[in-house]
Amino acid sequence: MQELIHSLTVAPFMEMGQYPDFLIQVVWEGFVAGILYALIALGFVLIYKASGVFNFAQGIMVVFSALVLIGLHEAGMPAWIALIATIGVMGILAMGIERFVLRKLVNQHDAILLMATIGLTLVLKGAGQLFFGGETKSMISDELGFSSGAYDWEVFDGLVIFQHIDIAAAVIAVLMVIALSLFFSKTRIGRALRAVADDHQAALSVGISLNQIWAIVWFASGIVALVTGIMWGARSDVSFALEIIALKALAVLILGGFTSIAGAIVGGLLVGIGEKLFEVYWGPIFGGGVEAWFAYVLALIFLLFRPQGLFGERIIERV
Amino acid sequence: MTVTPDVDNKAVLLSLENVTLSFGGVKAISDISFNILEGEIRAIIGPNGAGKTSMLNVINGFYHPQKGTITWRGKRRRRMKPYRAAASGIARTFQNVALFKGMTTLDNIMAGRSLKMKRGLFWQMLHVGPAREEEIANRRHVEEIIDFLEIAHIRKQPVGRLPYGLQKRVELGRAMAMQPELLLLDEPMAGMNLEEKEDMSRFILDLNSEFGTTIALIEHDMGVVMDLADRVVVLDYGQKIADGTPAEVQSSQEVIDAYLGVGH
Amino acid sequence: MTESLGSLPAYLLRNSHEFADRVAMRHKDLGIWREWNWSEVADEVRRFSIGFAALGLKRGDKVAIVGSNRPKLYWAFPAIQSCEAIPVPVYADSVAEEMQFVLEHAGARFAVCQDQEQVDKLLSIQDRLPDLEAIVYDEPRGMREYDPEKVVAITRVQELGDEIIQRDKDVVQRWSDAVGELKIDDMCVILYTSGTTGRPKGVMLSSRNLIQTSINANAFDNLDHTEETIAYLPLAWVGDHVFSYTQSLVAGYSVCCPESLDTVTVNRREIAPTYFFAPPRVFEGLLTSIMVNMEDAGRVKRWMFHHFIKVANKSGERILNKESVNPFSRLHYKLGDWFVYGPLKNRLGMSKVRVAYTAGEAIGPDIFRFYRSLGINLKQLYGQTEASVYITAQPDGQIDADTVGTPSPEVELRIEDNGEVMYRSPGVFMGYYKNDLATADTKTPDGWVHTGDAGFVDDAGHLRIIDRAKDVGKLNDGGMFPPKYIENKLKFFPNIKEVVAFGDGRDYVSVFINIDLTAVANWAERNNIVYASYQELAGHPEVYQQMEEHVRHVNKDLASEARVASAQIKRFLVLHKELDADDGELTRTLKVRRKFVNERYAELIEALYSDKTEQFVSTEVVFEDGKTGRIDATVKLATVELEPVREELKQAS
Amino acid sequence: MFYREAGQYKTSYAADQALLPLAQDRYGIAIVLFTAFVLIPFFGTSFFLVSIMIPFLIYSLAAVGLNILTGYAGQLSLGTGAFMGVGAYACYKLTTYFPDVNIIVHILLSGVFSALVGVVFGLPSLRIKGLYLAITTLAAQFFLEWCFLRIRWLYNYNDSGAIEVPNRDWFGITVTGAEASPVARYFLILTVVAVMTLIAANVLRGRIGRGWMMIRDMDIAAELMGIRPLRAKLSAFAFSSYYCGVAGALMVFCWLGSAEVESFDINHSFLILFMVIIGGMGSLTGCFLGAAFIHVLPVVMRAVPSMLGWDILASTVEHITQIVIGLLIIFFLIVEPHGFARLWQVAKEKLRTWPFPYAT
Repeated sequence: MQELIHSLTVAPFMEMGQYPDFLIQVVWEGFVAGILYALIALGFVLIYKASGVFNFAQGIMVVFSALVLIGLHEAGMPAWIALIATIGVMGILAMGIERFVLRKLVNQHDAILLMATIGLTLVLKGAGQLFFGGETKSMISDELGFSSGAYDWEVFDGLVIFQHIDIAAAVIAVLMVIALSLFFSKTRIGRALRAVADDHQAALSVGISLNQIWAIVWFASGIVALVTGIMWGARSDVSFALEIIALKALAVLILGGFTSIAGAIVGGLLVGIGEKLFEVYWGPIFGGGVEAWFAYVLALIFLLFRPQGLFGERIIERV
Repeated sequence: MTVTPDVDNKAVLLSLENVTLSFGGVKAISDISFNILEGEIRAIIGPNGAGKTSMLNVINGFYHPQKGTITWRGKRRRRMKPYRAAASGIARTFQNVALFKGMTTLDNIMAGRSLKMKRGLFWQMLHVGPAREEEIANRRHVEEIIDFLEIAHIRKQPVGRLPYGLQKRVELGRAMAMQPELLLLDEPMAGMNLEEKEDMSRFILDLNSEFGTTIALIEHDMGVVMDLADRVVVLDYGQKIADGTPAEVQSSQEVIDAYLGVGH
Repeated sequence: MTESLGSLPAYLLRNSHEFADRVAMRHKDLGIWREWNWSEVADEVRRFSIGFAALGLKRGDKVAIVGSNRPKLYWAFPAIQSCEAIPVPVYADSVAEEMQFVLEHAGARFAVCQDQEQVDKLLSIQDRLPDLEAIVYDEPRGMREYDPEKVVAITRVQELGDEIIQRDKDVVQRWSDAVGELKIDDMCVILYTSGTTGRPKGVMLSSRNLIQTSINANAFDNLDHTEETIAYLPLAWVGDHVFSYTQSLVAGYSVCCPESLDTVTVNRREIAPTYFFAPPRVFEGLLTSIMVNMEDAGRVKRWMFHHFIKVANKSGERILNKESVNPFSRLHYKLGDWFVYGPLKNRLGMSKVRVAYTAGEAIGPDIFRFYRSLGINLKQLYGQTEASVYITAQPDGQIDADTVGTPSPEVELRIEDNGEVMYRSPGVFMGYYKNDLATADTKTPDGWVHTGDAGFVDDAGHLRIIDRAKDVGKLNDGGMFPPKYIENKLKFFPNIKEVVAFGDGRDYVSVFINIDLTAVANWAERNNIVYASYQELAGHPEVYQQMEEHVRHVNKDLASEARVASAQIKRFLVLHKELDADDGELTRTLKVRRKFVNERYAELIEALYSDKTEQFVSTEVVFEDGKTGRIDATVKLATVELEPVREELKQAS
Repeated sequence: MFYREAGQYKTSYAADQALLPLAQDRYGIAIVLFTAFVLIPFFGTSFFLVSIMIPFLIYSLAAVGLNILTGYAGQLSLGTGAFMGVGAYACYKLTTYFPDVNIIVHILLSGVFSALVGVVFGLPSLRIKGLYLAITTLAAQFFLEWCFLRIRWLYNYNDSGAIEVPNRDWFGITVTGAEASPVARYFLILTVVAVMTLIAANVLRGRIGRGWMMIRDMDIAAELMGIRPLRAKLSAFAFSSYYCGVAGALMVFCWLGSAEVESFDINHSFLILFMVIIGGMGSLTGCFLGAAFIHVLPVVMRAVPSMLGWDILASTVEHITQIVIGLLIIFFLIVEPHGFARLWQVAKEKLRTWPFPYAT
């Protein structure tokens, strides 16, 4: 018993202290994974903020966009053309979703909208497998100009390896967040998007219809999904298993709140780093594989103490 | 602060002393004391935002005042959950009808009998023996309420589709089904036409006289309040500005100011 | 002929032995149908009666019964009758003053009331009712604070009866003996006729009147103890008294009381009566609502409905009358029965109807045929309170929309020279209570009764009623003017609710028309016609245009009949307000008070006989809450071209 | 049209509150039961029993379980698959430890374990509502999946990581395992499903079920009527998970014969959720309609190309099926968010009011 308590409370920290280079490596790995979670969560937040739809299909959109890119390239398109074409596909998808799903479900209950996006998940999953096959594929990272090398950092008598692709992912994520922030604060459409979250009438006065706004946010989160897909695909493979992993973004959202971009990033990093540390230092005690549930259990525990999320306000129930 | 003396030697059912309730620094109710006597119809009036609904929420345990004491049947009441307040005999209706939309009129009123039904899972699963007897006994009680409120023709209709006036009536029925000692009615006649108001007033009076139910109600229609209430307490900006019989309250300068001054 | 028992309570006792376990009465109360079998009813009545006697009820006392169709009120009849006292049912919707007249005239010592509303009404006039000693009530709600000496619950009366039975075992036997000794020729009920003119008259009926009539009526339609019927018409009306009380007692069939008047349709569907009565108005109303509802149905369903109704029109009645119909039509009708008639009857709660009657007024031939074509054995009868209902009725298979049937069993019929129908039967009443003058006017010493209706017997032996005898007038050119005949022809159009015709002593016939709000409003809605009030809708040019078409149609009809060809309608107007019982324009049974209308709208009538095209009128009205006010309106007057009468017809007349 | 209600009156509350107050419904159910208990076992091929009826019934039972929680008590759950898994593993362990005890007892007992697990994961429902709760049930799903994989004791430490169902008899007839005949398994499942559905219907129309619906429709009002939110929600979790657990045990013992962690993955949770959505939230009939639709549609779609003589890859058909189901879900949410059950209800209402468009 004592041994168990020791291995839970003391041993992991001793290990961390003993091999700080390894700790840095673990944190970095977690950080990169966290960025990817954050990006998926960002897609959720965009849509939720503007339309109140809890988009369950965000995960599959990541897979789908990556598959489209690879598929188009395999069909003979040069990488950059394929990328632009994929953006086009995501745009068409966004318009289609707005036209044939959201517009018909306007004013419905949240849960119904959620379930509609679950239906959408099935459609995209089926379509992705139908057109591009169900097997695992590798991302065309070289063709897109990502170098596959690594940057080694000698520190604490050890070696920490930073894959170029991971660094690129971090940089691109940062750029993306900056771009989105600028988009929201500097452009007319962006301001309208922000307004729509608070007040539909106000948004309309800017001269953009609600339908357009929905199409735009879905397109935007489609692009976020594509970027996520490329990064993720470059780090590992493109497969439908990703869809399940993407569900972790839900846990991220709970930590960060459904409407906060900053929250999505902080939550993503928290989950990413937390689960890596937990897996590496505590996982063996439980027999490994704890990554699969860490995010959710963390979210659950968090919910019990702070149901409104990290950045949410306490809600006073009215009768 | 003096508490209004007992009228007609009626026992005090509920008394609030120096109750203060605030949300994040905003005082909804400040230092209010008043009581409700057994068997009376007590009206709580005041301009919008005067803290009337908060008052009811305090009484049935939905909000917990930061200061002050609540005494129920002579016993000082501790911080309690709404379901405990329900069990102790306090029922209520809501300003915006809060019916169970997915259920029929009958089921809604049956829902009001929840506390009267005890049979456990075993009998419920078989739906025979004690569970069924209990169900039937309560159904009978509910039918009497349906008869009382003259809503037999909508017995098996889902409440969501009923006109507003009837929904309010069903909600009263649901509260009646609890056989409460104290019934809190939050604007029972809001949004009703004259005829519906007359019906509702009749039900409230009959309910009070036939079953001796004590009633505390919030109402905007002063005519109705003057006709129904035995005593009236007037709130304004979370403070009590008058308390007494309808006639007394009506002639109080402060009340007149509150109503006219605020431009209500 | 079956040997009859001596009184109605005696039939109750017989049923309690013969049909002890069969259901005598049902009442939908608190959501379910409560049932009483005959022996339970007998027991309830016995306790009620013994208790009532203990309250002081004695031979010859009159007891008012006020309320709607509730078992306890039905039980009050035998309970009172077995004390040799006389029940006097009163229309429950009459206002206090009307009630006062009846109770005062009858000299009621007691009253049995349904609920607080009725008790309050009586208490409000108790100063003027010195004879009234106590009120017995059924529903306890709100009755807590009344004087327990003067206002007693029926349950309390029954407890009193119980206590007496507990103390004295023999009292039950004595009570049964007393019931056995009731005389068949004694008066057993007074029914006040609401009367189109003047004060109500109390029709005294003896046990023999009611029992013999009931035996005959049951035999005529083969009614027995297996029938089910639903009691929803006023207790004080002779029809309900006979259908729901005396015929039920004599045959032993069950009577079902609906939960409330709002739920009659639903309750009728639940019960599915086998024997059913409704005045023409009810059938008209049902048909209108069927048609209105079908308008909202989908295209296919509507097509199917209209198609099969056409089929029913063609062969339905012949099949019902058991005439020969070719197999293809029979099959086609069968299909219609599966898709339309059966479900329709199911919705109407008429799936099991063996015999349905309508009476009181003429029913539109199309309406009448509609129900018959669905396979509902709807028949007409002609009756009066003074005859214990039955004078004539249509035997199965001999149905014609224009007749009211052949004389009922044991009824003799004759037509006076002025066309008035007279009859003599075992059901003929004893006389009007405290009104020998009126009795003498109506009933000849040898037992013939003036019906007051003009009519004739056709070749097939069926009686046809034209109009009230005294209402049939003469136009200045000597032509006959049967107002009701004309009015009814117009009223058969679904968008016309009420018509009043004028012409007696005038140059030509003209009419007031009341539109049917439901039908016209529905039409207006579908044609995007905007209106703010009844008045505006009634005065709408398109409404006038429709009415003119109807009048032309009627004129064509009239022109083809020699005797009434000169009574074509030349001018008409659409009234700006609905004729209303509260304003005294209609009786409580919703018949027009002609004289009153004549006086009230004199200016309008005069205008109809001038060349004016509009006329201003101001009318005093009573609102639902009892307050009065005035309605002002300028009513448009319309003139219609008359149809040419064929020469040969002119000569024939 | 088929509903001829005239003359059906109730003289007692018991009759008025009966599950099937209309005679026509009673005949309908009698016909369904006769078909299920007599016609299908007599005429059904073993392919029909094994590939269609058995999974259909098991999924229906799981859908009933989820519907109790989501449709009746208003608590969205994405962990159905895992709760089914708990039942299956519990049943497996029970047969390992008590091989002599009747298998029926084990199957029914196994639900108790998933009920307990359900209660534990239901605890957050007191503070968490709606979508947030859905995410905590995801935690249950992934945590339990991990347990099924990593706790080797659960599958008796065998190398395959799968649970293998032993042959077990009931009244001398083999009902589980490889040797059990399809008919025997079918009867066992049918009986369990029929009885448990009846019990669910009873509970739902009584005090407990009403409490759930009160919480679902208006939780604040429910609390002010004396319903304890925690108790009501946890009992819904327990009851629901029990059903899922039994369904899971039946799935492994009477259908699949063996199972590993993939049999209870999140896709299963979604599958059952789709059944409930398409079938109709808050309707027991809907559970069966939804299960039939979602399960039978792929079977039919698989059969169609070969019948038409088309040469299409099985995987292609599967993907198309997926798209079709996804589109149908969206279609249903747009056209009739309350699923087949509402369609059935509307149709029934139409038949009752026939020839009129609505009741008068």
